[in-house]
Amino acid sequence: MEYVSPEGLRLDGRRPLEMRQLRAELGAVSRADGSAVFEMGNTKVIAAVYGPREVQQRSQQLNDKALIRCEYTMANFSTGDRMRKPKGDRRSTEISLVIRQTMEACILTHLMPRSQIDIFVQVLQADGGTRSACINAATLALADAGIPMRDLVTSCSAGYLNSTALLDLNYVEDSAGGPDVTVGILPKLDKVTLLQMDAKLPMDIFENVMQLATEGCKAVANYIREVLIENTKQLENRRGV
Amino acid sequence: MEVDRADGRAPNQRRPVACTRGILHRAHGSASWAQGDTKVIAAVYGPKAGTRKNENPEKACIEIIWKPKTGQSGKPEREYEMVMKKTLQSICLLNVHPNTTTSIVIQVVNDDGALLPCAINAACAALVDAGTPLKHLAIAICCCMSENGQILLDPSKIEEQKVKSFVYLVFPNSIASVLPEGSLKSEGEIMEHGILTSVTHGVMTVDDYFSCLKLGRPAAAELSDFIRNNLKLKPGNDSSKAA
Amino acid sequence: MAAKGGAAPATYSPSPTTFKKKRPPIFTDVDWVRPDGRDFHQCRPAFLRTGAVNAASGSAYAEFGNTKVIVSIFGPRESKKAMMYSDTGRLNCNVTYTTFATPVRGQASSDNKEISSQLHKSLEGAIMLDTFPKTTVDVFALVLESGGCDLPVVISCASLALADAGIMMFDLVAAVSVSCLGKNLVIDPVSEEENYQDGSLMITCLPSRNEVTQLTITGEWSSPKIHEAMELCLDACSKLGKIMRSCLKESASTSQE
Amino acid sequence: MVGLSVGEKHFIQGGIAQDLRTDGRKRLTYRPISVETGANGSARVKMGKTEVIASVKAELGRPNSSAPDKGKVSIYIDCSPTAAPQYEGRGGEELSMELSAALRQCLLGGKTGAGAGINLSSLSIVDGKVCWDLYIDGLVINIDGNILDALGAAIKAALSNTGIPKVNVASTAPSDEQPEVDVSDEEFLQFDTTAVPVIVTLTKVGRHYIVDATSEEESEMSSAVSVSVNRQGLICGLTKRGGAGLDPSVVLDMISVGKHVSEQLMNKLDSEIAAAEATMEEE
Amino acid sequence: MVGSANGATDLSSEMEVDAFRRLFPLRFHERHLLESVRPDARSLGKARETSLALGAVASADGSALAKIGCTTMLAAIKMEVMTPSKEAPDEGCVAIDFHMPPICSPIVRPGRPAEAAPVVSKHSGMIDLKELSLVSGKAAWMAYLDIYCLDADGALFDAALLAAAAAFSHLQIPVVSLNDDGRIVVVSKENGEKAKNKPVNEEKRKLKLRSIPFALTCILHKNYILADPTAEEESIMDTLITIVLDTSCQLVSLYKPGGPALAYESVLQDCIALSRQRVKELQKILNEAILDMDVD
Repeated sequence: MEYVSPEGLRLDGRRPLEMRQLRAELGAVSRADGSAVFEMGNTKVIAAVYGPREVQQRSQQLNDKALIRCEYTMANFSTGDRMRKPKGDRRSTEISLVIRQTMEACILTHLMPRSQIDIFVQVLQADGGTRSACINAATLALADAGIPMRDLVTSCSAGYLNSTALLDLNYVEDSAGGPDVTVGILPKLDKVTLLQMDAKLPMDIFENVMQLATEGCKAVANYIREVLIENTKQLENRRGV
Repeated sequence: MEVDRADGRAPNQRRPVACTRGILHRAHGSASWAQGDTKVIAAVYGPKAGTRKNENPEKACIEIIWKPKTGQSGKPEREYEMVMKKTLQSICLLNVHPNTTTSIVIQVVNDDGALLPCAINAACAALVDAGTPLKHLAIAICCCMSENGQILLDPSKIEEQKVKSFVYLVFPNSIASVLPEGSLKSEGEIMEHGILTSVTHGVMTVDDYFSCLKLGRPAAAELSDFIRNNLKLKPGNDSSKAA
Repeated sequence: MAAKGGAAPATYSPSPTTFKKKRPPIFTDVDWVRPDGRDFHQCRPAFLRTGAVNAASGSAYAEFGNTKVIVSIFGPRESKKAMMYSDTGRLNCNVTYTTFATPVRGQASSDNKEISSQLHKSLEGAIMLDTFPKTTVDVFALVLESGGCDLPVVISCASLALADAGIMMFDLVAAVSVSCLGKNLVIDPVSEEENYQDGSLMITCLPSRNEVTQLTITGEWSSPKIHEAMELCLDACSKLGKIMRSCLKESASTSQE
Repeated sequence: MVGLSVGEKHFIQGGIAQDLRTDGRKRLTYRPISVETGANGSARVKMGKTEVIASVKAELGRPNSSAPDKGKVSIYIDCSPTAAPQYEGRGGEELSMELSAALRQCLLGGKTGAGAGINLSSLSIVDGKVCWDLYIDGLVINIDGNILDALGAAIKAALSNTGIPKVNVASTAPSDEQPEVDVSDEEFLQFDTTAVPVIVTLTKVGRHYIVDATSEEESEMSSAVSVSVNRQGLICGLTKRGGAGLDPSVVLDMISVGKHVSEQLMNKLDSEIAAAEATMEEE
Repeated sequence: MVGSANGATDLSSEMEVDAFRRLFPLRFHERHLLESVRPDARSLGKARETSLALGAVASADGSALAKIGCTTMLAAIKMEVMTPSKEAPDEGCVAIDFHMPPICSPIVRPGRPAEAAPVVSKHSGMIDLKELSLVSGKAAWMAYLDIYCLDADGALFDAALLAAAAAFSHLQIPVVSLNDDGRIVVVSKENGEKAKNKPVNEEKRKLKLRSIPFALTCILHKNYILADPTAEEESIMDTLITIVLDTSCQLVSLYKPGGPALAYESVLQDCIALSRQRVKELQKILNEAILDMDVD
């Protein structure tokens, strides 16, 4: 199948190095301590953060740092075909773990010992790159909740199809079976916290693809920063500062 | 008459037995036990703190996890687990470690008849390897009644399917004691003549059952000697063989 | 059923239930006769007995026509370990069906949770939960045979079993349902009637306090019809309440002797 | 779920008794409702802070042998853990099940389908062979009371936004075989939602009952009755929550009040749905 | 309450007996055993009162309710049609399930399978599977036997086996015919005239039971043998032995899963003798129940 046309256009009309439309909104869930909606094209996720709060299960309590928990769920209607999977299937568990580990790396957990922070991520529409979208939404929600972090974590994916490196794969491109590199970075510190790939790729091409994904992460970081600054300004206005 | 078993054994002849202890590093005790082509690995973990609900916390609890060779465990496996649990519970000194659980994992490597007796023997060896305090050992053996009324010892899978009925018997092993002769007898019976566990399949006459007992007892005594010798060896040594 | 034919154990029931394609026309007529020959507003004879299960703290057996139910009560006893502290007692309800309860084997086992939660909702209003703080009362019901009106029978039987177990209650709980078939309201419907009903109304009430603890309606109803059906049910509930009361008195007097 | 002090409890109860609730509403006033319709067969409804999404998907299936001339409808509700941490893992299952059951009861009518909001016969394609299976999925994103009414409204909006593809049946198929069907990509039949009822939940606090209760108000309830009412003013289903018993006359009174309120809600919803669809078309 | 030797004087008032029973259950029972009597006034070798009711469930093809003391078992059979396997084209099948629903005992809670369950659902060869054949190679009966324990008070296997055997003797196989689609349908009275297809099993409405097995569970404790134990006795003295004999006194099963007491040959002989006696009793009870049913 042809994923990049001779004119250099992708199936959804993007250029290979073009990202999908980003949209983010803070405070989507009123009861949560922090929440955010994050959209990357047709992929749409909600993240809600509860905490820091008392540890619910005593046996899990950590005395030197906060306990971070994460749950990833997909709505039944999020995919093209209606699915009815039991909660907590392997894929969800794996992604929950990835998000948890990524967020744990940037939260200053040692400042909140003996407490618990829950991150719930709900996928409303899935069109490729849910992992990245979830991480971006979780970052925003954590920032909204005012949880101390080393830096924002942002994530983006890139792939390699038809001998072309493609930024931010959608569902059709993702299911083409080619390599899919998901990268998560701490943009200010310029450090990689997440790197996932489950296919073979020559070393030099991999470097290119990863470079592309990292650029994508930086773009997301810029957008997220804008959203946060905008939100802060609004809060200031409301307070009349 | 003797040669009508497929593998040329005499009716009262067991298959060769092999036992190796300490084959797993992470387990507290482990053993593999083979009788002919039937082979089972047993691993002992514990005692671990706490018992499950509905178990007596004043005693140690024993838990059997039976892993079949392929597939998921079903009804027969659960039945094996039950029988093994009750059998091993009665040879362990449960009062030594109250409110603990010892897990015994049985992995079937190959089933060629007499599977449950093989697993019980393996578990016994693994318990010794783990140093679990025991009253005595349990020696399990299988006898079956062939169509022509002959009693065969330690049947293979094919024989098990052909015969009309079979019996699994578990005896306590003979105790080498410093106590004076006779003090271990109760009611005038010799201890190793008592049955610890008996499970039968298929219809037989009462007399047949007692003939099975008669045949099984000396075989169990032989096995008992084999285990005793094997336990004297250092664990991890190469398997010794007994015919 | 036949559509399911796959590699799975391919057994099927030879009973002719699948062949009744059209609903029998008699139900829409004004003067049809109910399958068991009852009047529209006549309940099935009820047989109730307490103390059916020795191992339980309280139990009851109920038989309404072909609907046969056993309920056992255990407790008040220790709550499950995972439960948080609670200064009122907990009620735990569980309803199961036997595999042979329905005409087709194992058909009714799917919606146990729903029926269990209905049972819970109907009973919780009648029980003085603060008389057994920190503990749980388990209400386990087994439907031996399903012959229509399973839930109301389970509820009535459960309240009798609770009384037998000596759990403090404001009142017994009696439950009755009516089916709407065409223009007719029939009380205490059998399975066959339930399968062809246009609507149903179930009331569980505390007969001597004249209080409704649970009410469910399905199908399309006008207000006057709801009124009529409720009257019918409440009347039947108070009668059922009397039967339950006399059953309890009887068992109390025999145990004294 | 909601921790309130004694003072706050009194404030809520007192407000309700004086027909002036904490957010300034009267007893029988709804919070602002907003309806947003999305792509084919989906809608988002906000009632105050309560936010739910409903989606309708149609698949081809085989009708049940007991009702060969009818399609099938199933309703599943999920409570997202984003709404409250206790719905994490399997924690939301109980509430999800209860909501699903209540909605089925309120929307799908009796056993024969009388009073159903969705005409099951219209979902049939070939009697006994092919029909539409309608899957209605609801997702609760944010909870601030009165989820059932919001879900009912969202489902109504999603249904009115659902197009079911036109199906051509190959007429030559022999009677005992599964007929070949051709699902059209272009022609859609709009779903008729005039019969879909609305759900009104009356929550009893003290001696009075209120509509559209918030979480705080729900924590003070003794019992709640949800009535589903269609355009003709007929009751299509009723469920009760909460343990406390009610006098039969009170129940009847609540039903009549529910019927009265439902008219306003129905009109409000219809205009909101129309407005939402209009904005969709503009885009 | 301290000494056990002078227990008789301690146990003068009723409250104290109850307390003693709860605090020192083993001593309480051993005191009884010394006098060769059990707390429920039975002698050691005597079984509890046993009753049978056939046809307890109308929705099943065959059913029976068995009671041994307080232990209650309900067994019911539903017949369904299956295509027999290639290896045995003219044999039916029997599927046995044993259920411990939560109502039967305080230990069983919903969601966890009762430990005792798998042991009970063992197959006994009393039915000739060939009798369950309908059309060779095409259709055969699958008999689903479900046994529910309604009240668990010891000797569960004995009661379950009795209920199962009684359910099979109550079983009425429906008359069926082969319809045009190759499916088996019930010949009912209403559509009897239009059923042009001849019934395939008019003569085979009842199963011939070859020889019916009966079980007796005994407790071995020290040198005592207690027949038909209650749940209380089972929980205190935990060496159980279950012997199943059929009507011709063949041994169907001898099941002893471990336990601190060892079974010597003499003990086995004694148990078998008790079982022989019990088989006669149970056979009589079963025959009476069948006769009662025939009269009705």
